[in-house]
Amino acid sequence: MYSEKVMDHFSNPRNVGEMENPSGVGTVGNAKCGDIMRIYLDIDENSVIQDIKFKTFGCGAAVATSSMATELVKGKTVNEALKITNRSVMEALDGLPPVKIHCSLLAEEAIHAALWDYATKNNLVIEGLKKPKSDVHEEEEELVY
Amino acid sequence: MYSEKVMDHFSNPRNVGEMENPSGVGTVGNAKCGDIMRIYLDIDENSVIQDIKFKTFGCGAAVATSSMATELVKGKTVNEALKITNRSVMEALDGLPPVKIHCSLLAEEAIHAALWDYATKNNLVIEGLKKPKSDVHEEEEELVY
Amino acid sequence: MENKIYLDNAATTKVRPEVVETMLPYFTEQYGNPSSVYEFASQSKIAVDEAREAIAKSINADKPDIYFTSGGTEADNWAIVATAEAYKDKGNHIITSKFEHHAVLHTCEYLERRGYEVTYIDVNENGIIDLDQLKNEIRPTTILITIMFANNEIGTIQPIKEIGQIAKDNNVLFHTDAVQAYTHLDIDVKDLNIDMLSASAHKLKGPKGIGFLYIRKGIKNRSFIHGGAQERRRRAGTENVPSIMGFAKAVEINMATIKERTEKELELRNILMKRVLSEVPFTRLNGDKNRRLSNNLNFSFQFIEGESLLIMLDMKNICASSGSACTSGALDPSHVLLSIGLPHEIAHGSLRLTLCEENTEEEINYTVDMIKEIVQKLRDMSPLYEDFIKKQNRR
Amino acid sequence: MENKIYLDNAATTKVRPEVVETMLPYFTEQYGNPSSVYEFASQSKIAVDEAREAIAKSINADKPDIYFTSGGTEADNWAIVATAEAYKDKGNHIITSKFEHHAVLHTCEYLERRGYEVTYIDVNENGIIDLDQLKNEIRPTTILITIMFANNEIGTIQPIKEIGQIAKDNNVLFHTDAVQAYTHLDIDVKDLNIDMLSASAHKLKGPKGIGFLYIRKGIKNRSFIHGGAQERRRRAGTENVPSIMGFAKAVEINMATIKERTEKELELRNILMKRVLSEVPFTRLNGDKNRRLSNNLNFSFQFIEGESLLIMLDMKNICASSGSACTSGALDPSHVLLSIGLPHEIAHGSLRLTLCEENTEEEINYTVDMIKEIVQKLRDMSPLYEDFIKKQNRR
Ligand SMILES: Cc1ncc(COP(=O)(O)O)c(C=O)c1O
Ligand SMILES: Cc1ncc(COP(=O)(O)O)c(C=O)c1O
Repeated sequence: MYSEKVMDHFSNPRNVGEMENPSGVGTVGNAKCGDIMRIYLDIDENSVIQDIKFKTFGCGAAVATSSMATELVKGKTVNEALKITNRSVMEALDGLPPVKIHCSLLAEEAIHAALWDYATKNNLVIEGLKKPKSDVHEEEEELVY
Repeated sequence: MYSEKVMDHFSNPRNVGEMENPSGVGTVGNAKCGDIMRIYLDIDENSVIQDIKFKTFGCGAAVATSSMATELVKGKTVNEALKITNRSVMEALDGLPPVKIHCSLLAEEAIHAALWDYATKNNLVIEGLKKPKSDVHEEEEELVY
Repeated sequence: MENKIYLDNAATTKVRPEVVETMLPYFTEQYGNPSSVYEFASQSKIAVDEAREAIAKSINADKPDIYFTSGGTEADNWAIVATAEAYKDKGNHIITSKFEHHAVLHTCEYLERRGYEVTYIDVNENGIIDLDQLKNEIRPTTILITIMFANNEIGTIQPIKEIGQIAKDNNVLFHTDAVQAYTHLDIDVKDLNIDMLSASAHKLKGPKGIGFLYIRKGIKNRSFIHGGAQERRRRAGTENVPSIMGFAKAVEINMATIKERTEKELELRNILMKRVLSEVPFTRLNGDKNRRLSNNLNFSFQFIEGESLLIMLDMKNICASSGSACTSGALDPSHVLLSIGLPHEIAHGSLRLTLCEENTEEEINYTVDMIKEIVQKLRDMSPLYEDFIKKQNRR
Repeated sequence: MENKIYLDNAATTKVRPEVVETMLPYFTEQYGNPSSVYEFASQSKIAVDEAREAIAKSINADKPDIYFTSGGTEADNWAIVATAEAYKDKGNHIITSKFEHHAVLHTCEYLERRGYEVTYIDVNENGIIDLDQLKNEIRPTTILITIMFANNEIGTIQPIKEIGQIAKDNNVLFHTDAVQAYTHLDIDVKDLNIDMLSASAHKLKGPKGIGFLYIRKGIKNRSFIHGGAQERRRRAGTENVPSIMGFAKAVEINMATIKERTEKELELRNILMKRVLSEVPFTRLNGDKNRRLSNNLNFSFQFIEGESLLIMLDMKNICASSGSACTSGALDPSHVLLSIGLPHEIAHGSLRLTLCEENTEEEINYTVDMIKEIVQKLRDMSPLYEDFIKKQNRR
């Protein structure tokens, strides 16, 4: 079902953990739908993401996209991080099964939520960053009986 | 599908043939339904069936019941012959598959038809003998879809 | 002959040993349910996927358009019932032919009892449907044309491309029951404008109980069997993995050998045909002499009845089939033989021989010898023949 | 462990070697079509007849009341759709439960879209349907009650005898989906007042793609798949002879071993249950502890999600199943777990282990060890667990 890269990031997720006094933290998804992602960011005075940690409750794809997203974001500036979309994460993972695409959306959303928290705490306006929705759904395929 | 007795009478039918100047001849069934039976009777002055011949166009059961019916009838008096029903023929054959029961009716009917012909030719009234129908059907099982 | 001579390949076939070989591991080793998450089960999923691919290729279809079913009958039912339901806003009229398989006819009758209208197109004396009538019967409310690719009793091949074109020109869906034709003839669903196609594995040396329905992408087709999300949510029920694998293997072998098989079958069939027609008097061949499946022959022997003939052939170890009513317990003989205009009494005396490339010339010649002997024996017992001879002698 | 540990016997089972052995001759030797006239084919007919007899006996049914189908899903569809059609003059109301298999639920939904009314009875927290509600919901227009014998996810066994009595008292037909229960529990359709019963071979070490519907004589039931005259004209399509033979063999073995198998399963299951419940904190067992199939366990591990757990178990060579939405690509977790009142986030973290008598104690203990390790690993990664621990520490 999953690519080798997904399996690798799932079984050895990078940057799992918590952070004391993060610059920003964001939690998205909801337990009802089976996916929750939390991202902690440590951002320095040059807007560079020095460290990132995540925690995820969710399926294999959710864990792997969280892990990959943290890798892609770490060391980037805030503006660079904003350009990392769910597509970039999916590509970096060599793709996801169609029913799992919503997981990659969640990863993008979680980073944005953490950045929003950072911006709010520091009274910054980050161009292109919108207030995160708390929940990310995918359009469901029409069921034919 | 068929009992051994049916198969025996089918593969070695008794009394197949025609008869010159029979005392009575009866043909029943119709080609449309796939069954025609013809019985020739040679009846002596004591009302004893001295000889009997048949010809049948029809399935294995039709041939076998014709053959068995002729055996049961041969040497009997007309009144005895009248008592030979499709049940007696079936029993003598160790039974028939349900869809083939109409064949045994045909055999009974054919003998009756030949007897009727004999009675008509000789201006006799044989008690219990009715004018034969030309065609014998079985009630069809209701088809459920 | 000591060994059985099997000449009833249109009824069912002997499964190829390679096919059984292919199926075996899926019973006791790779038995996982393709819907499960773990690696072990995904092997089944991948296998089914490859089988679907191979089968799609064989009719030039796209892989996702092949839906496995429990056989040809289910595929026919599905195609017709689900189309009727999905397109009922457009209309309630279906066109089929008088000599379809019962899987199609009885399904149409079922729909008639539910308010649909069905037109049954005539078949000509050669066993080919009437294209002009087909064209004329199309109405604005026509939603489906379902005409078989090749007939199962007389083997005649229908003008599928023309039907496909007529359907397309009139914006009507076209389903074909290709159970008898599939892997015996080359089929290209795109070239032939086929929207839906039914097939069954046990007619092509694959296992019983597995078939498929091809549904061209874009067709609004509902599912027929509801439940789990298998077959892209259109056909519920745990996938029959071993049978699917066997089906694909049988298709693969048959497609690779289609030319040799056809040649061999034609060779044997022509010997059989020529000898029977020239050596058994009062005999006719049913169905067009040329536009028929290479393995099919259907004769009518006047004055005799088919079941008796079958049983006597059986005693000689020859397996064959008949359109006689008596074989089915009905009173009317085969609707197929009646559809081509045979009188009842002639239809009753029919014999279908469907061979395969594994039959031998020796078997064929023995069969003809036996037919000759048995037909004569039955005629000697037949009141119809007696009458005929007497009439001739009176002349 | 090097070898795969298969704990997903409710999804499908490994076919018994004796079953494959039984099937084999019907592919390449006795391959005749049971509907054919000749002796060779009547061997198939007799074989199918014997299989039907054996299966009928296993549920104390009469032989002609067993109709072979392509599996449990088709049997469920048939029972429900055909009853709805046959009894529509009496009424349009069907009663089922909230936690039926999709084969029943989606068929009921299909009928709802066609004007039928369906009541979905509640299930209590132990996974047993509410009998009082069932009684109260019966209306003069109720034509069918369809309630499963044992649930496929949580294994709970329903009060079938009581349901049968209620149905009988109210002159309503009773169908039960016994796919999970058949040959695992003793079933007597007469004693239990069951009018129709669905079963499937691949859940009992028989082949995939074969099942049956029992229809008590006297019930006005139409056919669902139309065509040839097979199965007493009620289920068209060439009989799947090898699979029918394999099915009967599997049933025979299972019925003969039901006692030992159950004992062995209970022994293993109880080890597994006790260890998991005592060694993994924040864990619950779903479904009644006693009124459940001897081979079924269903746990919810708080704070984690089921698919992740499955994949990690898979990496340790353990095959299991989950009621997590993510395993099916849906957003909502299993309707079964929601029906017994589990909150979504708990339902997502569920694990179904269904063993068989061939599992070993060693496998079971290894599985528990792995569950412990993996659950902890996933909790360490879970934001829900993090929040929970923080909250506890604040107290
Ligand atoms: C309770 C229940 N009903 C029906 C089915 C469907 O059976 P099948 O896969 O044979 O169609 C299953 C299994 O998938 C089941 O567990
Ligand atoms: C033309 C045709 N259609 C449909 C069928 C039914 O196929 P199956 O036996 O696989 O259900 C058959 C064979 O019986 C057939 O010959």
